[in-house]
Amino acid sequence: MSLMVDIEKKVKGFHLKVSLETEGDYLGILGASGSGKSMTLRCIAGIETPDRGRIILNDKVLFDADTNINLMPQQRNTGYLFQNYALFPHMTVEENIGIGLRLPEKNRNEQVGSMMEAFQLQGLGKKFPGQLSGGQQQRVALARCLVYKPDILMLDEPFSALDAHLKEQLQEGVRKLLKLYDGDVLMVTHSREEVYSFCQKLVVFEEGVSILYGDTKAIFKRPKYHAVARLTSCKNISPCYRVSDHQVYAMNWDLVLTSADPVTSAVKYVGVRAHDLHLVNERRVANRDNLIRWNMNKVIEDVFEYHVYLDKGDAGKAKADAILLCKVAKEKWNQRALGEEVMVNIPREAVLLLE
Amino acid sequence: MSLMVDIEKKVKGFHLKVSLETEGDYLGILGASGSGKSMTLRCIAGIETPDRGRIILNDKVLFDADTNINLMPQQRNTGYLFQNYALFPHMTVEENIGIGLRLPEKNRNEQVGSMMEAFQLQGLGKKFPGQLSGGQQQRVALARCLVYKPDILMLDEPFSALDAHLKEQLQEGVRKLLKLYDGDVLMVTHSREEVYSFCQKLVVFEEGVSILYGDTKAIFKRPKYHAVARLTSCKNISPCYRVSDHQVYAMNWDLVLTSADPVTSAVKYVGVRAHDLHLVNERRVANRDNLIRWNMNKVIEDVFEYHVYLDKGDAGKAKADAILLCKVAKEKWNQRALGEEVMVNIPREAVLLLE
Amino acid sequence: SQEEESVITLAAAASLKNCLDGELIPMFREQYPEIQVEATYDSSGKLQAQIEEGAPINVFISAAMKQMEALDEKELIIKDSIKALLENKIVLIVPADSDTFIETFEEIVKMERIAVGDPDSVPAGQYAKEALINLNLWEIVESKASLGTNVTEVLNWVAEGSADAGIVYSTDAAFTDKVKVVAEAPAESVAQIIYPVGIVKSTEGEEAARKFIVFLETEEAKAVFESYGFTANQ
Amino acid sequence: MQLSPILISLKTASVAIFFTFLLGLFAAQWVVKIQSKKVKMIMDGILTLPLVLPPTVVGFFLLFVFGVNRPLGRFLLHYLGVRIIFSWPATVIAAVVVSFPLMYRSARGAFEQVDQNLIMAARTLRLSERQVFWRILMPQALPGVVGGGILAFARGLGEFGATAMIAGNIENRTRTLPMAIYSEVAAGNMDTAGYYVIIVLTISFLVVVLTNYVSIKEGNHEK
Amino acid sequence: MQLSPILISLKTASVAIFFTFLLGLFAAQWVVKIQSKKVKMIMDGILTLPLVLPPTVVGFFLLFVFGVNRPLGRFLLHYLGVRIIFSWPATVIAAVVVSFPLMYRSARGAFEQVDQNLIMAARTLRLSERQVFWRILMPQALPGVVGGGILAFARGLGEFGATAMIAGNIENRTRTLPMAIYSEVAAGNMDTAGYYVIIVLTISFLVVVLTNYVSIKEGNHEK
Ligand SMILES: Nc1ncnc2c1ncn2[C@@H]1O[C@H](COP(=O)(O)OP(=O)(O)OP(=O)(O)O)[C@@H](O)[C@H]1O
Ligand SMILES: Nc1ncnc2c1ncn2[C@@H]1O[C@H](COP(=O)(O)OP(=O)(O)OP(=O)(O)O)[C@@H](O)[C@H]1O
Ligand code: MOO
Ligand SMILES: [Mg+2]
Ligand SMILES: [Mg+2]
Repeated sequence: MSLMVDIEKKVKGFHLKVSLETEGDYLGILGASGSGKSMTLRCIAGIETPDRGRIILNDKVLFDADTNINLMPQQRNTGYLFQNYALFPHMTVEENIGIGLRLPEKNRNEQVGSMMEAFQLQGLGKKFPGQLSGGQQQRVALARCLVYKPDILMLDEPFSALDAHLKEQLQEGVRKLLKLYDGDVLMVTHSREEVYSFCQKLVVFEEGVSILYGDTKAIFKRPKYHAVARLTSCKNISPCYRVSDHQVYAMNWDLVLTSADPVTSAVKYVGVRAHDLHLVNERRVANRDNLIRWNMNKVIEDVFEYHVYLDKGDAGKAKADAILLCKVAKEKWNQRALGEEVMVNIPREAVLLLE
Repeated sequence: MSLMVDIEKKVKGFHLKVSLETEGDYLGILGASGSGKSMTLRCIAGIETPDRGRIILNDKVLFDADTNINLMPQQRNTGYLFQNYALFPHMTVEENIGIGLRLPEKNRNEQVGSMMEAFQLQGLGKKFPGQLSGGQQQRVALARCLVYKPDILMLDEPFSALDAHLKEQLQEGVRKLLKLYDGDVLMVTHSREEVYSFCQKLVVFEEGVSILYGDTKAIFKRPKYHAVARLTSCKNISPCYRVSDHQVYAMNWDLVLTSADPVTSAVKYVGVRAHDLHLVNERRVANRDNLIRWNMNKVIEDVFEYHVYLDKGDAGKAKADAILLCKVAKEKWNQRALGEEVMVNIPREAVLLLE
Repeated sequence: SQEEESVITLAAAASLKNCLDGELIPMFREQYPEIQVEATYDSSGKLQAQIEEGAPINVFISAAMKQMEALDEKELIIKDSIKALLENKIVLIVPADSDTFIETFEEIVKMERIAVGDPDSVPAGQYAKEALINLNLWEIVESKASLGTNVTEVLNWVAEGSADAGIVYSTDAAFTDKVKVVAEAPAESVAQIIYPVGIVKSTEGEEAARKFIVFLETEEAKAVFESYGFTANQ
Repeated sequence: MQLSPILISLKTASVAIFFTFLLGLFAAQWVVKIQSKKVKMIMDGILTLPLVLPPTVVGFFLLFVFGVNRPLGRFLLHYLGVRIIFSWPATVIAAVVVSFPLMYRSARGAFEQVDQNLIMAARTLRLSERQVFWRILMPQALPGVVGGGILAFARGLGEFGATAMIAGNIENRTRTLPMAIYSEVAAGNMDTAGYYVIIVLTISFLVVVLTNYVSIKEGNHEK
Repeated sequence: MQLSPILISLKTASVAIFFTFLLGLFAAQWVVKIQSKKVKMIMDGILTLPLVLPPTVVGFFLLFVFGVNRPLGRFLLHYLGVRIIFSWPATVIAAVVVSFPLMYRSARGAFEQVDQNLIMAARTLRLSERQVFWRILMPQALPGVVGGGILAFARGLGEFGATAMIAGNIENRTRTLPMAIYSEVAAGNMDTAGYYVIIVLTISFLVVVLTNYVSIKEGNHEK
């Protein structure tokens, strides 16, 4: 089970340049809106034709510009969940799901039925897509892809239109279904949690170029690039310069931060995730690296945590990018010593050095 | 600024029955997939016609079945963000945004320009929707709605297709833009965080019926219904029966839980949010209510926390619904006394009594 | 006598439809039950083209010699079978309720809107043109004439008052009482208008075709033709 | 070969397509909007009728409508001093009537294929019904509408039977190209007829190509 | 009034619409697929031609194609023993040729309006090109295609000029309704002609209504 993509494609005002590889792992694709994620999937599915390069799936050459190979979408055996679903409006849910199954009617009905069950679509079989809600449509589209057992499954934001409860149920369901077949899975998603829990591997796109590829957890730990840090929702990022082998000066915050990783000359930014700013009690701090005592700028309540915005408090209203965001569990926040000043500590490991 | 909706509508196999009211607050709409959220918005916008009832916006009767009033969509001055965007494929981004602005060209261009800026669409003005990525399309649709300053803005999952970073930026942007105009806002969303931070008021739908309406924070605190608890992502829910005025027996977990609220006869379920299971150290527990010592079933790593599944460990493999999910910050989890057994405590306030 | 069944196809000018379909063919069938007659009616020019292209036609009755001669030149007609069958006349007609008072053929030039068959394609128009040329009126008429693509058009234009006057066959004028005949073309102005009949070559039903032509020349057939406004050729 | 039939035909076909286009579009959108399915079907049947009758028969009907002894014809003649029969406008009327069903039907099919969501979205964006029609429905239905327009233009250019009946065949006035072709063919002047045919074909070919060109340019947003 | 023209016309129109429908559809999808814009426009021009010529002229062309002394006609006669001219199949040929452009153009417009994403989705779902055509493209383009079919049927039913030319006007064999109408009118029998006209109108009306009914039922998933 392997996929190798190394393609280039130019369209008006956009240049796609992607190279990625998987070996049976689930590969997450993360990238800003408009960075070419969907286009990449479309190239693999055979809906768009790259200008150059190669696409190889399980030793089958799907596309090779050099030898002029360009398989029809039908021959590629890829499953592609369109971002806008692309359900057939004139077919019922059942027909949509079963359309390409070349099986005797009875078997087909069985398979379609079990898919409908897996995706909680019971009772909707006779409805037309126009009569379904957004989330129902998405589930039908997902079921339609999966019923074929394609060699590779490409999901373009498969869970984006679902409510929290259903999303978890379906993620669980899809995970189970996916276990039954050992193809590759590519998944475009904007959800950090989804990537983290679904995909062992991750590729990050920036403006058409696949800038980073690797192990998901490793990438979250060391995003390496400014763009990657942002996409994995690192809230606090500042330009910086090198102070010593393990220290940088963060310009926006006027702070020297100590890092676990060595500071190379490529490092231009430093980032800290909001969850990595730990509220501490001065008396009980073991590690005094990156200990900051700043002012509370504002506090916004979320379901289980407070979003605490900190500023240096020195010059009245602080500039927007001079603010540090810190997410604190409610419990912890309520236990803190009251007062305008807040003390936080950033572990060395949480100081992200970015290029 | 007020909206009053009290309508009924039957379509094949679905019965919508909604009543809600706002007074200038932002109203969030939460509901399972297919529960009638979009249909409600469509009724307000005038795209669908209810069978019965009334819709009144700022003292203007938009619809009244009794007096046969049914304003054209054009006369309603509502802004509706379609779930599938409904951009005009034959118009450029600029044209899409400016299409209904009846202003001299110069002013129109200005307004369109400032909208494009607010939604980070610079440089895409001359592109057609078919040339945009999913997220770009969504932003254009959002800009197109907002540029009119409608009396009410109805957003059908406005941020669902955006990457984490852009989502936050746009949420911030929309929040700012919304401050400039004092109309009502209705927002359908599946994101707990979005509802919590955007909407003061919340209405919850279940199978076409608006079952709960009230203050967002209050609803999160006391979801009241099983469905509401699920939609606000309460992970642990079990049927229960009353033991005493402040105690219930949770059947799935074989546990007696003490609650802060009095147990009425309507209570049928009990729920506990995964974040409300606090990891404790036996020696330092003040409150011994709802103290549980269970076995670790499995641990899944998320970005900042571990999802710890607990079971009673008494009978080999526990049944799926006899498991309690507990979300623990990594830091905290790592500090715990190692061992197979985990001790958690559930504050009385966190025991949700549900009907 | 149980003779072999045969079918002949008759192609005739459209103006003959009523008397052939209505009377003569049934009469013929009575006498020769073994011969079936299928008839097609259209403008003579079209029929000519169809015969040239090999349409399976046995008997051709044209509304003018021109078409028959053309076919004969191409040796598509059995030479000795060509006979002048009928004679027709061209007449000047005006709407029945017309209050314009004209009495002679020459007075046609007084009319504002004149309907004539297209001389290029409609035999009646050809004759009308010939007559008018001989009367030195064609140039005047041509400038204000609408040239009908078939006789029916010309007739209806006059019947509806769209044209103030028109030139058609006398047999056509008899179809409707919405037009009245004002005058016949002066005898010296136009050649005899002959409807010739001929047998198309290389067809199987020659014998039956001859029988049919013989029948058309019988006195009883002539009587029928005359009742429709034709003059049987002597 | 003469020039006048060419000019007359061009003039007739252009003016006719103008009316046919508008009438067809409006009839189509009107029928699409009719709620009652029965009324819809009946209207559709009626509007398609001119197509099934041989043009000559349509010509007869028109002759009976506009004839100077018929109410409408008389009215036009006596009160407005307009005599339709045998006049150039008659060629336009014939062409419009005969080509109308083509435009109407094509436009109707095209309109019905347009995504209703877009129409709805336009309404909520406060576009008037007229704007919805011209700025959303029309552009979206463009391929079908253009197709209908081409059909109607071509049909108008080739119209012969009905034209002959009500407009006559008067040189320099109502003799259109098809009429000229017919005359020449019937007279056996195949050469002249051939030239005319080539001209008709060229004109319609140019129009088809031009229209395609324009609508392909218009439609280039769909990749 | 006789029954045979009605039966012949019904038979001719039905058989003709069968061929026209298929030919039109395939021509349309073939042209839609052509990559080169130039070739596309030229093909489009050619396929639309039969519409711009007066049917009589089309008839002449057909006569020249199928004439027994012409290559095709001779081939058919000598090798297959089929003489097209003046036979019933000739009525079908005439109707098909004349109504073809209507079907082709309508279908083309309808196909071009179909959302390309659906086609792509079908391909990734491994539907063969044929299935894509029949199960996705066709149903999606249904309103336009049905519209074209109705146009073509009606046109075939009303076809007269070309039919008269190659099929003749033989009772019980090739005399279709329009031809019967023409003959009766030419013979001055306005009453009989009127009856035939009513019958033509009724048939086409029924067909239009029926087709609408069927396609409305088919299309009832779009609310
Ligand atoms: N046909 C086209 N012509 C020109 N530009 C195009 C075309 N199709 C896509 N683009 C551009 O290519 C870029 C990548 O688009 P793509 O749909 O792959 O983005 P994406 O990464 O999927 O984004 P999203 O997360 O918003 O869906 C976008 O900037 C878009 O504007
Ligand atoms: N035209 C219709 N005919 C029949 N049923 C319909 C029709 N339109 C919608 N429905 C049904 O109405 C219900 C509500 O649909 P709606 O689009 O309002 O859901 P929703 O709450 O917006 O869901 P989602 O979050 O998935 O978008 C669904 O069950 C759907 O199947
Ligand atoms: O049918 Mo004719 O040959 O025009 O009189
Ligand atoms: Mg995308
Ligand atoms: Mg919805």
